[in-house]
Amino acid sequence: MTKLVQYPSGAYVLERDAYSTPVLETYHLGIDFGGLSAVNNFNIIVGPTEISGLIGPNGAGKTTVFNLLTKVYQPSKGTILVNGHDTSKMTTVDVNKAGVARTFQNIRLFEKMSVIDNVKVAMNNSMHYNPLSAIFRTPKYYREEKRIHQKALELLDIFNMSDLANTEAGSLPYGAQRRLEIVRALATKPSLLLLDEPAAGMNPNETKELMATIRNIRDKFNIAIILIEHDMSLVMNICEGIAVLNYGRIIAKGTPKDIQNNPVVIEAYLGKPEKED
Amino acid sequence: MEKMFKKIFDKKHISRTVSYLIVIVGYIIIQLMMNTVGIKNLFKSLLVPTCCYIVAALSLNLVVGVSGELSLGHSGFMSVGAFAGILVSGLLEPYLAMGWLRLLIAMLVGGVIAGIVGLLISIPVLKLQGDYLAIVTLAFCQIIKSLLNNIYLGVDNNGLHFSFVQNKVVLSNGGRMLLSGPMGATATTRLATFTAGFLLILFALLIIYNLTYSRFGRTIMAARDNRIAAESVGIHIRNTKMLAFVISAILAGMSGALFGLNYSTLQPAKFDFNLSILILVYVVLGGLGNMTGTIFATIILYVLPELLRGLQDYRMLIYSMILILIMLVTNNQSLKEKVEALILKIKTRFLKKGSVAND
Amino acid sequence: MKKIVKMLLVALLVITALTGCNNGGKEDEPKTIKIGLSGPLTGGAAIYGQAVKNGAMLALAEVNAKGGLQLEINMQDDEADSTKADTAYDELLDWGMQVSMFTVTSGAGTGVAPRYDEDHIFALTPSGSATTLVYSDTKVYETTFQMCFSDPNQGVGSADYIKEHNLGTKVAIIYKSDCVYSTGIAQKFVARAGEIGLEIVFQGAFDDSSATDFTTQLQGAKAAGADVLFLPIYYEPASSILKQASDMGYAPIFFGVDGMDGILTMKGFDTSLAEGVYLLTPFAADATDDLTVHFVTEYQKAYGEIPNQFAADAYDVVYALYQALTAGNVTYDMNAQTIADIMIAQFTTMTFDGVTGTSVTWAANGEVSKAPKAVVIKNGVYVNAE
Amino acid sequence: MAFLSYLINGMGLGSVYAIIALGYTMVYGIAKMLNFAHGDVIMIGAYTAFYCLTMFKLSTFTSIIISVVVCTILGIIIEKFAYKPLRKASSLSVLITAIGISYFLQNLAQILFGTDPKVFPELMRNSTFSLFKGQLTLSYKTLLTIIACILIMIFLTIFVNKTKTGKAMRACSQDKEAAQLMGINVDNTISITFAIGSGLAAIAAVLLCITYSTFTPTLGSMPGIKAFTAAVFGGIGSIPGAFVGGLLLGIIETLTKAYLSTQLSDAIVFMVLIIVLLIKPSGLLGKRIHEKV
Repeated sequence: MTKLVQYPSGAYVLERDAYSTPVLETYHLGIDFGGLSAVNNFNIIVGPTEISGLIGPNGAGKTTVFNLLTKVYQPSKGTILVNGHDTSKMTTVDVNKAGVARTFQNIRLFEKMSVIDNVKVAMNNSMHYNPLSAIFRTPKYYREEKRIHQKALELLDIFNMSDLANTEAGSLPYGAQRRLEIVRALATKPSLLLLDEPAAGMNPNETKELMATIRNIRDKFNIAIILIEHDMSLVMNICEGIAVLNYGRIIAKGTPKDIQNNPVVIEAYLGKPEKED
Repeated sequence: MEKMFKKIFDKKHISRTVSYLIVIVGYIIIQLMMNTVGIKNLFKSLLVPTCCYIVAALSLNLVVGVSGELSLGHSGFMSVGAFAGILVSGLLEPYLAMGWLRLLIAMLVGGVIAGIVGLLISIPVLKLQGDYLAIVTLAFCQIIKSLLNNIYLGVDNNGLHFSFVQNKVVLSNGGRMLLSGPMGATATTRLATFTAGFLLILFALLIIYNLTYSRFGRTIMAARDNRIAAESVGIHIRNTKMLAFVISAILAGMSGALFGLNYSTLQPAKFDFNLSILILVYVVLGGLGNMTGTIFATIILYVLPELLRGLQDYRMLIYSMILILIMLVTNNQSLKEKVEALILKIKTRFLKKGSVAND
Repeated sequence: MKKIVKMLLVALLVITALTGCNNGGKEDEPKTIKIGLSGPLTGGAAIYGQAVKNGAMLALAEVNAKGGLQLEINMQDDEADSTKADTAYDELLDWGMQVSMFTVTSGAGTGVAPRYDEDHIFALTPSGSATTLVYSDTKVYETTFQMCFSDPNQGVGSADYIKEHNLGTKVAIIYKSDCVYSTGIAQKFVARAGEIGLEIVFQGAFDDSSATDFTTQLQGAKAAGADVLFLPIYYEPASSILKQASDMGYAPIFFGVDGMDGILTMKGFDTSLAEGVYLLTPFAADATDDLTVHFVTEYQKAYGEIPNQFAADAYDVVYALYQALTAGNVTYDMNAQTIADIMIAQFTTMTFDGVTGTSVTWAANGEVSKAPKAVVIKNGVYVNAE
Repeated sequence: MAFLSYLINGMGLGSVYAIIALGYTMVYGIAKMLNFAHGDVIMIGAYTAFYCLTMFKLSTFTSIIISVVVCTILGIIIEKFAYKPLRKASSLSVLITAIGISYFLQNLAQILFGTDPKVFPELMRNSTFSLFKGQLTLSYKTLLTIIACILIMIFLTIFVNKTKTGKAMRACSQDKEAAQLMGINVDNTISITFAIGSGLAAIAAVLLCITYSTFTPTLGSMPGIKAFTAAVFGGIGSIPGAFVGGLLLGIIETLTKAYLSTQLSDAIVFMVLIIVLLIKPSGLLGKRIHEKV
């Protein structure tokens, strides 16, 4: 079903994305922590509608890659382009404005705020009224608040969460918290969504549901998604391109099929064959 | 109409409605009493300071409770507001006879100047986090006190005369010293009234609530709850916190101006670290982010010891114990559970007895 | 909602409990003249407050024993702080004060002076020596008077004394910059020194937050070669200065003013350090006139120590008030404002003889005409320096 | 010559700051909390020594030992009852609690001992000597303070680097969980740190009192805040940093008083704190720590 084409640089993208600007390009990306190189020479290109997976054993540096892409860490070397724009001078906030949104491995919601307020926070940058307008409650304030309220409800509705709108985010069940984090990320209108272990702690049914949701998101919002995941069935099912990371380096890239049969990957995950029992 | 009524009393806004109500009802009762039975001078003299402390505590709660940053320098902003207000009122005195208008202008100017100082301070302060941020606000408070301690300002027919560190101001006949260094302002015309204090509380509540229930309030709280997540959804943490910090400084400045114009003499040393802590205690006891609680806490903790002057020696001791206990109970799970169980026990016993009595 | 109603009710109860006592319920016929007083009973200036209290109570007992007009004194603690003095003033108003002994310290008095003036209540301070207690830059407070000589007088008097008696040629000053009293005297001293040709080689200041470490100032004075160190400050920091000066082997002639009084009674202070210290005071306990002998013996009997000038001033204040109240035919039921008018008329015309001076008169602005005297500490007691 | 004597006095003052700063820096290094009550432990130390000397007429040495013991116990008690339950709480809550403790001690002392200043008994009499033909007079007290500070520094550096407990402390300061896994009793280690810091506070108290001669219940608050500034200046968590920071701050303060203005010295000291925090938040000798996400 999926077919990759090769760029002149050597990187692969989906055929359908081949003629549009990639949403993400990284070249020789790397970071050192006190001399230890956690990520090194990380090169990927992601097309505007691709669902790709980033896998690798624990401690391979997957989350560090996300932190580099969102500028939580400043890269020691290399370049990141988002929609063709260089992000070297950007902060986390700027990167989000440029179109990258993410979730976190250990859920980071605004726990003491309601579900809908969590979403509204993410929509903040698309609201236009100033503090004076808020303090003196001008018509503009009411207009904007009403508009954003409507939009937030609509977005929650897509994920069947509109009836939870006024619940405190911290008191939601685990699965709903994960979903809310995705909704919140989507509320910033990203062109690239980074999901850090979205299926962690979910049962098989929930995971199945999640898969449908992720596909749904791509189709509905027309965006690219990169996900970090340990659940291989999920990765192999929905990802169109996969990169495997070990010791901070990409050891394999390709379609799910390529990866499944790649001996290097198998070795990284299971160790050298002769050491097996 | 019904919709409006619903909105006022719905769950989300009930605490807001209650705080407005308390302030208004309290004002009406006290006014009525003043005009009918009369109240003690001692109590009367506490009215304006109480209002000032309430506003100061409310504004500090915006920073500590809503924004989640510990500021130990709140008295610094009150100080700036107070002396700016006293200066403005003193300068306008020969030209503007209407006391209330002078007071209003003084409070506005006090607020604006404190806001500007707050803005300038927030630039370095908000680069830091946690303990370091707290200690730097404390440092700024000390610096403000030190600087005000060294300003000598007088006015006479030839205009303003200013000197720094040493009093070199020489005034011609009929001149007045507005600020005399560590001795501060002397012979200020007292303009502050209880009504002004009441209106200032309403104004502070209006600003704080309206800000909290707006996109700015949401981002401020988001930045408090999870800094990294907030950044990841495009919230500029520093700008957000700065807004809370500056608005808080403005309100503190206004309360300071009112405070300053309530006494004929005021020294910069009055606005010391102790005052910051006092206000912090009101905020913590009232509940972080809880404005109604802050109003109650301030009234109880400030007015009661003043009225029972025998308690005054023990006031700070009691405050500090309250501070420690509240922090321990609210932050330690096992202690929290124990206390909750105890409250439940008392409640059930109390209720049982009550129902028996009713039978 | 119920909770809120409950809370409101409690608040209401509290408020009602604290009001209405002012004009409700006619009390019995008053049988005393109520005299208010506020001063530091705790804190760093407590010795002054205690001395004033002792002196006043001694005089009160004597006056009341005469069987004439009966007086009553209510003393509130103000910790020598202007805001606390403000509250103390309100407390005294609620008590029904008719005449006042004002405040003990200048700092506290400066804040309430305009209130005495506005409310038109007569106040005579025993020891608040700053001019700000009797007039401001723009107006004279009609109802406030002083029993002690004023700060300018002390500054001028000290400079003159040092010059006339040739105590030294190079003078250094250490003063407390956040104290009206201290800066007031220091400024006048410097101005007077300029007029009479006394060389001032060093001026050091400190404030409340730096009132423990004086080594830098002392070193400055020493480096400037000062042989007289003028200390227009209270006894508490002065004791530290004497100590720290001795530690660094600096021994100029120390010259204090009335605030230095009390240093000998300071607990734990090594009085040998104060040996040879000069100070200005209107009162010398070793004087031999009848009044002083009577006062000192009675005071010693009552409190077991030799009175200082604060006690003496307070003793005089009560007698002066008594003299004026009697002469003005003041009755118990008069209100404070009526009494104030009578007292102002009395004080601006009468002459008073007390332990701190004879033929004392007052100017219309409230300042007293008294000449400060210098004493020197020898063997732990004040000795007339003349 | 005046400059030299200011400099030496500044070093004396700085040595006291350094000893107090040690308490801050060690506790901050391990418990990651600002022990605001440290200054008030100093005050308790001063009162203990004072009453031992005056009321019980004990010898100087015994008094100091008792004072050290009292402060050590006090430090441990404070840690056990107020800070330990908050090990997992936000830094805001811990700091507010610490401020609460500070005020509690200060006000308790005001009620127990009164607000009137106490005069500390003379421990060293006529203790000056002259150098350069009498041009430079120094007091033994200043020298004693500086020497005491240097000795404490040497002792602590050896303690932290060579002993088992010291090594445990360093391990805890880097990673508490890892240290626990390696069999280190983290709670005990934190208690020991508090104990050492508080014991040093008692020594600082005596040194403060013999130089200033009078003291009140607020004795510790200003030196406390300034010593914290010194600890930050030198780099929090670093023992030599506390020494360097303390000395520099003491010298800056004294020279400001001498050549600029007494009234502005506080402003300048705090300015130093702010500038250091902004330009080099890790201090002169501190290390930078990465935030985990």
